Amino acid sequence: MSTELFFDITTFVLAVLVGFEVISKVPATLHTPLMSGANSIHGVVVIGALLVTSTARGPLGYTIAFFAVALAAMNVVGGYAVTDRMLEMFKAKPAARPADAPADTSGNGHAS
Amino acid sequence: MSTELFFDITTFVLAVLVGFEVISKVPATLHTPLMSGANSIHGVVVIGALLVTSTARGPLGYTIAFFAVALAAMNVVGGYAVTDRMLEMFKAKPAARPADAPADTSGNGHAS
Amino acid sequence: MTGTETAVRLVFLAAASCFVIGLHMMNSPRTARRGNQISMVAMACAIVAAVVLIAVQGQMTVTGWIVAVCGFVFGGGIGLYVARSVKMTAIPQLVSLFNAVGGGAAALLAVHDLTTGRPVDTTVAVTAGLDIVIGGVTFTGSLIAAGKLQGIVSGRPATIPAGRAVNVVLVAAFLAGIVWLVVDPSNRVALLLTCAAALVFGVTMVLPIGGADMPVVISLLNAFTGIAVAMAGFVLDATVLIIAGALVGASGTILTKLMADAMNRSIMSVIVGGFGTGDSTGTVAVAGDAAVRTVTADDVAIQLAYAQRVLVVPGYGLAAAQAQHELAELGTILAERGVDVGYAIHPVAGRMPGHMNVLLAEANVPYPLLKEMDEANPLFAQTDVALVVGANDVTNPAARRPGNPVSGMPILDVDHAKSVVVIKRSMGKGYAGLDNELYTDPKTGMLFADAKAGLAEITAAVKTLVA
Amino acid sequence: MTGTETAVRLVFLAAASCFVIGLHMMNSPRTARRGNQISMVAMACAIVAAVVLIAVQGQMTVTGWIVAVCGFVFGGGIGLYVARSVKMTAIPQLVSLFNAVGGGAAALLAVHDLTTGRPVDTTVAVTAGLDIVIGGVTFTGSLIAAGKLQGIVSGRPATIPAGRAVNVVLVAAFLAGIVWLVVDPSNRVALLLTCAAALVFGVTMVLPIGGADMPVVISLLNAFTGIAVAMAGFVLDATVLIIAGALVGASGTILTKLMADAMNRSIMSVIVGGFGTGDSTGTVAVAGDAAVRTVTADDVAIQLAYAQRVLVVPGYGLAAAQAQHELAELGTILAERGVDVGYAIHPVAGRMPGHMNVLLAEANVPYPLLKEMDEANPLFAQTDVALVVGANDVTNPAARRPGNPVSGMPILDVDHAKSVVVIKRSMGKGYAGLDNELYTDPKTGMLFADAKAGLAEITAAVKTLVA
Ligand SMILES: NC(=O)c1ccc[n+]([C@@H]2O[C@H](COP(=O)([O-])OP(=O)(O)OC[C@H]3O[C@@H](n4cnc5c(N)ncnc54)[C@H](OP(=O)(O)O)[C@@H]3O)[C@@H](O)[C@H]2O)c1
Ligand SMILES: NC(=O)c1ccc[n+]([C@@H]2O[C@H](COP(=O)([O-])OP(=O)(O)OC[C@H]3O[C@@H](n4cnc5c(N)ncnc54)[C@H](OP(=O)(O)O)[C@@H]3O)[C@@H](O)[C@H]2O)c1
Repeated sequence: MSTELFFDITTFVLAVLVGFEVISKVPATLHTPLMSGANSIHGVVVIGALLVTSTARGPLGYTIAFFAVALAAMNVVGGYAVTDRMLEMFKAKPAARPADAPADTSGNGHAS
Repeated sequence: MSTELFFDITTFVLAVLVGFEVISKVPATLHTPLMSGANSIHGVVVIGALLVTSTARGPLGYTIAFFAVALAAMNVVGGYAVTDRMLEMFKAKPAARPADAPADTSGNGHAS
Repeated sequence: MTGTETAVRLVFLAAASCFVIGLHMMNSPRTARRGNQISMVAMACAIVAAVVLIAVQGQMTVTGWIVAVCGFVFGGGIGLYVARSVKMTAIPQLVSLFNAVGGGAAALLAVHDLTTGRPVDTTVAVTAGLDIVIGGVTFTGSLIAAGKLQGIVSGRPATIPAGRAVNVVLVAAFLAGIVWLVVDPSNRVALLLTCAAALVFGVTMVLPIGGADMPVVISLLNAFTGIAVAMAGFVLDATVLIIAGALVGASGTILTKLMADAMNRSIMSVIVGGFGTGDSTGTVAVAGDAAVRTVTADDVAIQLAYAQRVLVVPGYGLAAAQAQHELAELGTILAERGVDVGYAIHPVAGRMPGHMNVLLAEANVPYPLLKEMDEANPLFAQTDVALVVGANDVTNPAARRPGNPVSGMPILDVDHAKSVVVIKRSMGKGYAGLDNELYTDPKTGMLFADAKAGLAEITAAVKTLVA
Repeated sequence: MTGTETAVRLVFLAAASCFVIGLHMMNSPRTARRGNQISMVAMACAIVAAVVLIAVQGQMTVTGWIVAVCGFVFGGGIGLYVARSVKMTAIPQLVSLFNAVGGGAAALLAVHDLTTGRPVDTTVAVTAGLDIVIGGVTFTGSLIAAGKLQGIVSGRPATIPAGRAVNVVLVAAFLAGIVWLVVDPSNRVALLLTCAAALVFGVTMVLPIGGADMPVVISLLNAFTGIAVAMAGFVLDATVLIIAGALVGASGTILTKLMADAMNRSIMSVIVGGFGTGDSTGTVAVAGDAAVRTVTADDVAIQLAYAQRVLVVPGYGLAAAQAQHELAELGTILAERGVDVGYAIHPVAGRMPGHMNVLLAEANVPYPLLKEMDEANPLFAQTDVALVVGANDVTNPAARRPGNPVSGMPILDVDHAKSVVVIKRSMGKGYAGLDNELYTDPKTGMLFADAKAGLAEITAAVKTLVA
């Protein structure tokens, strides 16, 4: 086995271990944002696409490179944007619509 | 920077991340066993000591190698043994000493 | 390594660490947004570093630069536009779409590597083959999953004739393709065989799974994409791809398990498929069941308007009917009358985790009115009317008994309320395909209507009461 | 890499992964023991693989083999013997001892590398220097910590004259040593300077810290050893040392923080020292305080024998007096009389987490009688006698008020019991150095005695009652 391959395998195994450990007990509301966040991270494939483009030659090569970059860019840009949008709703917005507030402040008051 | 050094740094960083993530909310009773367990793991230094012994030459070299191996072996053997001993007490022993049991089974019965 | 290369690689390593930190922070609602932002900034730095590296290496042709820039602007632009403009409720299918393109990009990298004609060693051939297969399966599989959620592809589990046999043949085909590629990496037929088998397998794998299981499937395919990207990292010897890909592969797997657990399924049973049929739009049983008490919108309006406390229990039907705005309006009117209105949110109500939160947030329901299950359950005993809107399984008392598909799932204690009103179209079953004895409870009144129409009627009726 | 080397390296990688899995499993009591065993087996495999590698490489001289075998048998034998024979209560100092030898071994590896006379590059010189410093500090620091806990070194925080200045000089010395080693790696004076400064610094760092803070210090030094081992891995280019060392370094840091949190301290305040003085053996105040009601062993015996429920609250004094067997005997006798005896265990009672559990397990107190704090607190209201044995801070109602060193620490609600008996030697303060108003509570009787003697007297008195 070449040293590079061993290096790559070691890196892979350690990253898998990190991945297994990094997710702990997550509230169900965060499942979708977390999935989307992980989704954006594999958008890192855009770096691979750029590297490939730098070695691309000829029409076939450029075509493949173009689609690789475009798809990867869509993944990475869209992924982060949509995750951020989802996570916006976790800002507690206590005074968001004061018109609705009475129902809240009256809390347990009305209870039987 | 040499490729080996970069490899070593990558490995180090990833292992640090694993280490940070692997400990989660641990009950206080497990703190000491966990410390002792981690202690045994750094007994892996015994492998380093053996590697060093294989390159040792001359009285100084052998002396250092001897102490390195001996200290490291003490760490690794003693560490695992004592951790295991500590963890024995986590076996639930419901019928350990039946003589004492009445106090337990009478549970809430006596309460005012 | 040259100085630039060293610097760039260290940036990559730092970025990878930030991805981990970002994911870690996304475990808790308080830090989640910040975590995603850290990850985003790290990604931007890594991309810039990659561009610098490529510029310094000077291998990129002018055409290459043009292709790269056009590709990035084109793909990134579409991604950004869609991410900004899509409705909140369509987010799961969007994530699936981004999965598809990520997997597709990863597969293309391997295809490119095998078609340049450079000598390819065994490791590269093997990982390229795996990359193409996993990436290809993810590409079509995710597109089908997105289509099912969007309603383009039928949500019903489609039975493929001789499905099992077809799948076995496809798996054999892409495995043979990988072996062939290892033996003769430049063989175009081998490459086409592998690609084709993987792409078709993605379709036949996801098609037989019910639409309701799609969130779990999407999460699983997300993990697949991670692995495909890691394989691409092996092919290109790019450490940052290996780390980030493996990270997503592993964390995605854990997340898939958590999601399946939360809805009381196992990953295996999801993939084997067949369950989740209740998601179909057809009505299963007819309304005129003897023991059922039906009510009219006017009855309900009076009940609600003179209640002291109302707890709304939204479910999948609310999302299906897109009735969140009508619900929010009703809530506001009742609150203005002094009724204490709250929303009891079951963690797996709807078809994706957090579905109800997203939905109600979109309709601007004030966040403090949303009660998590643990908080809501004790309140039911003091609730005058529990208004169940298109929810079924999450209210089914059968979950308290063993021996049925929802056994053991924690439910909302709707049956503890003083009276219950259920708005749904029929006596149709929910996701788990079970009858719900709540509907035959004497204190329950059934309002058979589409959620949107039903709520609008009630609101109108309440308004006349006030006037 | 040759075939053997590849195989051995893969074994190392698998072993490192098993260390992670083992640690993960040690997070929960149910799987902890299995986790440690997995880690142990993995370590054994890694050591065997290393031996195979060395044998195949054929570099080891015959003398080398003899040295290695003798060293291993000698060190391993001592380690095994001590681990098996030491008393449960002495385990923290033993862990500290194993820390010391681990750190020492790591430092020796670097010393060896610098003394072989081979050319040494900058990376090796830097990491070797760091290895020596961190390993050296850990070596002496851990020995002092062990000595403090064992009572060989005074537990009192020793004030070193001009301590701060001394520490600054020492740090400057070892930093200079590292720089010198980078410039001239084979310089023996530089090596000696670095070693000496590090070893002395270990002493001056730990000596001023009170004995009671030692568990936190030991945990911190444990993390240090991990880093030292990782540095040794850089020096020897041994990946398995880097991974395992970094793993311990990071997880040890998190664990140190958890431990400090559990006892309401910050890591910084521990290192700065000065707190934790209450651990001293001297008596601080005298017994004859006006408001205090003293009782005799006979009084206590009657109270206990005719109680329906007794909750024992053990604390550091029980460990200090080694009175666990006497306590267990008293418990058994009372239980035989039909008294409902339980033990309320505060999570940080004693001087190490789980101290009381270890102690009472050693005395064979049945596990189900041990009540965790959350379980015990509601019981006090129905308890006739709360018997406090050498506990102080964990019962101090001052914790419920802000503005003092124990503020915010959850305590055992001993003051809710119908009556309280406290066995301690004097009105002396506990770890946090606070007066305890529980002692002046009218329903509290103080039995001023060493815990061992006091308990024995009470037991004897109960026996005469029974006879
Ligand atoms: N949240 C997640 O992450 C997730 C993901 C996958 C699966 N699941 C599963 O999905 C279920 C969720 O429970 P749930 O109570 O929310 O939903 P449910 O049990 O699936 O029931 C939904 C009900 O809504 C009614 N409905 C459908 N369209 C409607 C419309 N337009 N107007 C009014 N009513 C309509 C249906 O009855 P009619 O046909 O009679 O109208 C149906 O019984 C659980 O079993 C959960 O395990 C959840
Ligand atoms: N558990 C841990 O991990 C850990 C680690 C470090 C620090 N701490 C801290 O240690 C404290 C533990 O509280 P604690 O209530 O167990 O102990 P404590 O507050 O330290 O009090 C111990 C008491 O035992 C008495 N004592 C000492 N020797 C005795 C003997 N031979 N016979 C009878 N009594 C004796 C002392 O009073 P006299 O001198 O009057 O006899 C002293 O007041 C907490 O503040 C905690 O934060 C805990």
